[in-house]
Amino acid sequence: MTQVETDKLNELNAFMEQAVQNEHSDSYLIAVLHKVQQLYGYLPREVMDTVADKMQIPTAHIWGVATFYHYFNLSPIGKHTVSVCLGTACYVKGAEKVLDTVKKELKITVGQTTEDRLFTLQEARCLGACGIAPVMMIDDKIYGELDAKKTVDIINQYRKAEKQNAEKQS
Amino acid sequence: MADLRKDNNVKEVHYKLTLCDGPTCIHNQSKQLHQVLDAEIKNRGVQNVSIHLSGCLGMCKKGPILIVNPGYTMYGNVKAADIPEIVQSHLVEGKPVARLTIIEDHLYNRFFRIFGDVDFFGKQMRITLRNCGIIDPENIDDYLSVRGYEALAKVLTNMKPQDVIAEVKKSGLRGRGGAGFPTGLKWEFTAKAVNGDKYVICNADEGDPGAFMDRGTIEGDPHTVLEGMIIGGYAIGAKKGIVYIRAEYPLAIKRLEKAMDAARQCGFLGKNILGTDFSFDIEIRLGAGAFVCGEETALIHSIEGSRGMPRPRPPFPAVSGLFGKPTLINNVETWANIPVVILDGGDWFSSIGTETSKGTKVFALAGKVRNTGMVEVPMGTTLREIVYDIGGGIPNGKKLKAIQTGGPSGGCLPEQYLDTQIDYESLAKAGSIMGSGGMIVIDEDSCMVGLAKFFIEFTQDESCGKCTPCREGTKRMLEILTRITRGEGRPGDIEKLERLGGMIKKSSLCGLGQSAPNPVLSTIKNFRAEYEEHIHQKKCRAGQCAAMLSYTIGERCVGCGACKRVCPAGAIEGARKEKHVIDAAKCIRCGQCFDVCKFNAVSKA
Amino acid sequence: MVTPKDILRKKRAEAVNRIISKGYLSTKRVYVGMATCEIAAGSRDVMEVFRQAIANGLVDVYLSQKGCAGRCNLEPTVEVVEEGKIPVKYGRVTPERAREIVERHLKKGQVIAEWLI
Amino acid sequence: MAEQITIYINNKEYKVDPGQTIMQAADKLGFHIPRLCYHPKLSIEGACRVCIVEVEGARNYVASCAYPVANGMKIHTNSQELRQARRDIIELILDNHPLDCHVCERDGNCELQRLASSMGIRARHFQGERKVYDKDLSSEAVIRDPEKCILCGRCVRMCSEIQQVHNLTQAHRGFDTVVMPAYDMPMGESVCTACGQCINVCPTAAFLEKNYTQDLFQKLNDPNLIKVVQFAPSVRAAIGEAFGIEPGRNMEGELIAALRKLGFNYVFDTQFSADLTIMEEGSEFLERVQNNGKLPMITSCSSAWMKCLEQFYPDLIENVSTCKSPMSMQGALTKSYFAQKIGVDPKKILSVAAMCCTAKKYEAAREELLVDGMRGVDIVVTTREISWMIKSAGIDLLHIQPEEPDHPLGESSGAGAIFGVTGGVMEAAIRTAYELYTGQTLIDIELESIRGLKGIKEGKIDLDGKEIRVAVAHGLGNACKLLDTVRKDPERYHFIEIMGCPGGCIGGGGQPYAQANSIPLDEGALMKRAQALYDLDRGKTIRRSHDNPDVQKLYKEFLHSPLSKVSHKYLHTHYKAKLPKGIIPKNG
Repeated sequence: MTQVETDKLNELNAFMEQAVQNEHSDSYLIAVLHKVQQLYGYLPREVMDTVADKMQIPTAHIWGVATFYHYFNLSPIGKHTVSVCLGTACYVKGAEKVLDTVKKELKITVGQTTEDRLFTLQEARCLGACGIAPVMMIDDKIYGELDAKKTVDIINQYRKAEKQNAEKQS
Repeated sequence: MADLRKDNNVKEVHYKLTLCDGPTCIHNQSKQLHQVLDAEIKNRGVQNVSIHLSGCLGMCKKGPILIVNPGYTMYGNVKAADIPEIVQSHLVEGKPVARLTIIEDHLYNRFFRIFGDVDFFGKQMRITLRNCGIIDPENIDDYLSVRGYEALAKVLTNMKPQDVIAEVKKSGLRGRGGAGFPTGLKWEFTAKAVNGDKYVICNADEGDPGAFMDRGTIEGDPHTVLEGMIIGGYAIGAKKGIVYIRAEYPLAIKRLEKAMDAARQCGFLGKNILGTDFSFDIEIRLGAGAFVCGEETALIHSIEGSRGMPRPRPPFPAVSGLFGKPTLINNVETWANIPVVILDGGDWFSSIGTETSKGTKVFALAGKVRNTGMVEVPMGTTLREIVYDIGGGIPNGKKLKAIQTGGPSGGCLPEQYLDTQIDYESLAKAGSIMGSGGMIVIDEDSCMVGLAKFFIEFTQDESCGKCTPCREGTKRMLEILTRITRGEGRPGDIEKLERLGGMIKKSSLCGLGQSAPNPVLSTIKNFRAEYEEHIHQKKCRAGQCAAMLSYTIGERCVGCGACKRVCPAGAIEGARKEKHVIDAAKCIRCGQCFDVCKFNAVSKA
Repeated sequence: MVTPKDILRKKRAEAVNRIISKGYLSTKRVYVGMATCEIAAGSRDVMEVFRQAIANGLVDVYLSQKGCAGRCNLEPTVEVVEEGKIPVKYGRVTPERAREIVERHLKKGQVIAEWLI
Repeated sequence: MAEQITIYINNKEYKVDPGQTIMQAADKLGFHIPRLCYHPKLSIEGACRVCIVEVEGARNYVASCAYPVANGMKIHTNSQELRQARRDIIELILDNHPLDCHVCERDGNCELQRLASSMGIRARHFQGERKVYDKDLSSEAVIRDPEKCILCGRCVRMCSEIQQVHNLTQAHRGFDTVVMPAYDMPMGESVCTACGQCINVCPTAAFLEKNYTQDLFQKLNDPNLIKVVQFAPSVRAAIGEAFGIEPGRNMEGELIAALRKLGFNYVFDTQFSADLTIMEEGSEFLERVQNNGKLPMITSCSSAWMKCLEQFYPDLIENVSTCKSPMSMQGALTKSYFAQKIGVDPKKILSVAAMCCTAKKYEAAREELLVDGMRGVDIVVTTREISWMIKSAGIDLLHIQPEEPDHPLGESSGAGAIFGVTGGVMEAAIRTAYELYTGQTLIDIELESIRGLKGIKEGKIDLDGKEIRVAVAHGLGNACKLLDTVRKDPERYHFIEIMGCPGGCIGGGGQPYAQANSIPLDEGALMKRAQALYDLDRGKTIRRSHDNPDVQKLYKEFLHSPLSKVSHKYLHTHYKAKLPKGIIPKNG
């Protein structure tokens, strides 16, 4: 195990140790899974096993919870997460077209990750930027007043940045 | 000061005067005042002034009330004799008449900085949002300076728990999460239940697509929610509160955490609050992306660390809630009203609004309307006032088609319902619901079948899967709607939708399922013709259902080739500088040619 | 006996003093909207412009943040409250506009009317 | 008792007890409200919505399984609108269900099918996308077929509430909800104990035992094989139900005759090795008591319990008897003692077991139980499978001439018979241990304190002034509760019997499906099956295992004495901790 991995596990274990001391410790499962996702980007199976053991919660229960909530990723995600807002305000202003454009451009559907592991596509229900609808969010940054062309341009910016990064490193 | 406008390099200050036109003010000759004011302004030839009448501003003892904006200067007990001075000094010379101004002691509106933005704010009344956009939400000092935690101090100093409940009952406040259950009664039930520990929960799992009132409230004024909860805990005898909030709201979570830390440091949270023997603390629990967790039993399961699936009621959470203990659940907006109810009194609160619905309601106004945003209006305000006066009407010269309230649980009201008042009963009677506060304005470019499909898609996606009607029924409804929008609708489909919708409404386990068919049923009721056109004539009048569209290039085409380049299907032919043609067989109706044409030569039908 | 009300009164007085000590009584007060929606529209960069301006020597200005007042389509919003003058609210403020507001309004006292809401 | 209240059902007035649900009240009044996800032993789910009724004043229909009666309540169970809603709900379930009833194993035994028929569904209005999933065939014992699942949640509740194995969960959500083990791992690799109770409570065919009937039919036709079968005590007490008769009739003789007609050359009775188990286990217990061995000693007959032990209670492995289960003892002897006796190569023997159990399929394949690299039992079929084979072969079980089992592995005492009921092993063991220890015959051999369906039962026996405290648990959930006590207080008991299934083997996961209008694992039916075995015991002249002449002969000819070296080779084994680790949550 690398140092990074050990650190992650230690942090998670410390978090769980605190949780199990509380009354109704089972109820902290979702908080623990949030922590796992924060550390690993998704919920790896071995880590869920660790959680089960430490929290004394049956793995089936954890799996039921992990799959119920759409916030949790069950497989590794891409470097950038593209969330297209499908809130009503965005829908009325053409969010479907934005989503279709992204799908076509990345050749994946919602919930999938591109082959190069650069992008994961997700839908969002209202990002709270209704004033500049339709919007999408890439990682933490919100892009508003989108149309097909603007959407593609934005995605290409990320691709270009990645390419430049790669060139720099090599 | 006389040359203030010049100094400020403002072209012209446009003064907007708001005259309270509530019953008490009318009794105090506000009508006469209006005439005098009008005459005086004309007399002195003051330009750029408009007079607005507002509903009761809730300050009857000091009426008639006149508010001058920009600046939000409030004059109270205004008499006809005062008018000339106000007009000359304030409107002409730019110098407010200090002698006549009043500083209101009510919590709401005191620091209401609407400035020049009178159109948007003029008809609003801000109770929930009283501090939003006013104070620094990350600084408890700001909250304290606007009488923050004073309601809590009042409660702890001279109110017994039952007094608090009585005050809430008196206020007529009803749950702002959607169903409108009387808040005071809910408190009373929970207070009466005896079963060891009790819990107070703030439901901040706002999930309606297009609704962001709760986020706005917490981000703008987190302490008011905490203060409401602490008061609730005191009233029902709970020691612990939980805020269940969407993980998708990181900023709101951060501000809430910061507010809790500050409140703890100041002794508003934790052991022996404000030196009394009342102890109460609050914990944050995150949701993880499940709309159904807004339903209270599902929310409880989620806090307990399980799949957020609802369970049959009774028993109600007031009797057996979190960890099987009596639990009081209210949503963010409801909690934010509590400090106002306590400080300004239940009587005052119940003077605002209609017979059955008291106080104000926050809406997230969005869609095809000029001013989108978060608005708060007194109950009884009409939809027309919100859309046209506050929202500024429909942009781009389009026609209003419908107003959607209540999100995926609500309905679509067509134009003839524009004068419907905002209150629980009137909206329900019109065929929609109050809901948690989403309000989407829809213009003629939106297809109502498509909109119904959008909402069913949402509920289908968010259905927890526990009960048959919602899990299987909404799926079938979605399939039928999908085929209608694809031009594959069959005769009898509308009846099938109605039959399924009716059954799902009456048979589902929880509120999500019970209200899931509403957007479909209300659009069928109000826009049946559109459904029929889709099914029988294969026509979408809004031009939104791609499968029924055909794109053609008209005479305006100059042969620039932009459409040809953008077409992903290679369906456009034409030599340079000659009129282009679309091959309907190849066309995939993506609409990119339509979007890209600078000469409006592409038309869709 | 000291009542909760008494305790609160004292706390409020302290709070107000703290706010004042941070420069609340400056001639100009600037409030930048900093809710999710405002940040999405770019208010962080706007805030940064004002912060920089103060760091670079702009005096007599009290800078604070605020939540969302509800004006979504005009965000980010910036309010400037000036002692003795009519307070104004700017809409759709970009960093460029913010720099202009600093230069013209905060430094020279000229309200930029066309950007007002 | 609180005062009765008045309710109205379909406009008629009734007096009922307060504090019950509408369904409970209606049941007693003769209104059978249709239902699907409800099971009296499980928590209230309220999910299927089939049991909805109309309550005047309520905005929507309410689920009668969950809604309490109240004074003056006006209930309608059969209005036109309600009937249509209920029918539409069943129709919606059917629309997401494979249309292959005629080739489905539960054809004729399916609750959904019965409901659809009684609702009068004759047309399909809402057909659309149907879920498509692969069958999970990984387990030796239990097949999972999510396509057939209607998400009533009974299996999940059974697995977690009654059995406390927590292997199954509903995963994902909405239309995509699927019942599965953690990580969608194959059943065969999961913590599933193979108890088969999910099959018992499933209203459709979403859970089934792995079916070996075709394989068996084929082998029965192989002239080179010597076909030997054994059958468990509770098979005889329940198989009649599969042929439409009331629970509680002992079909031993008829079953033996039918098995011979199916083509078995030798029909042995597992009750024989139940007696043998008592000899070994009783001796082991006395040895532990006398030589300060590990106590409490826990029985090892139940195969679901053994898997549960390895995964959930590895710390208690030393406490468990080293005896194999009666089935495996019988299998081992069939291929050794019996093979020698008839002078054939054991490889030529086909050893079959007809069991009330699904977990025995798993047990038969266990490596720990191989003797000289050979399985003792080659094929295990459940009561359901064997009854289907009998029907399929055209044998009229109900009107067949009863026959006797074969020797040398067929004779049994009454003690062997009651193995099939919870408490039976303990009772049988005490009958023998008492005599082995004290040298005196136990007079009062029917131990009432450890009979019945109470989850955990306790008793005391005086062995020559030494007090022996015993406990009995049935159903893995009760077992877990009992074992948690043991972990905390190891001194509390000396001897513990654990059966994995509710009621013991009579409630096994391989028993006949509930008949129409009855409930799976209905206590009344279980008690009748139990009574059949108690009657069998009472009707026997030999009621103590050590008095079984065939057992005595076996020791004389082959094993020499209990716990001998030969015994150990054929009849004993050792267990070890297994992954994945099972977790029982603190609150149960």
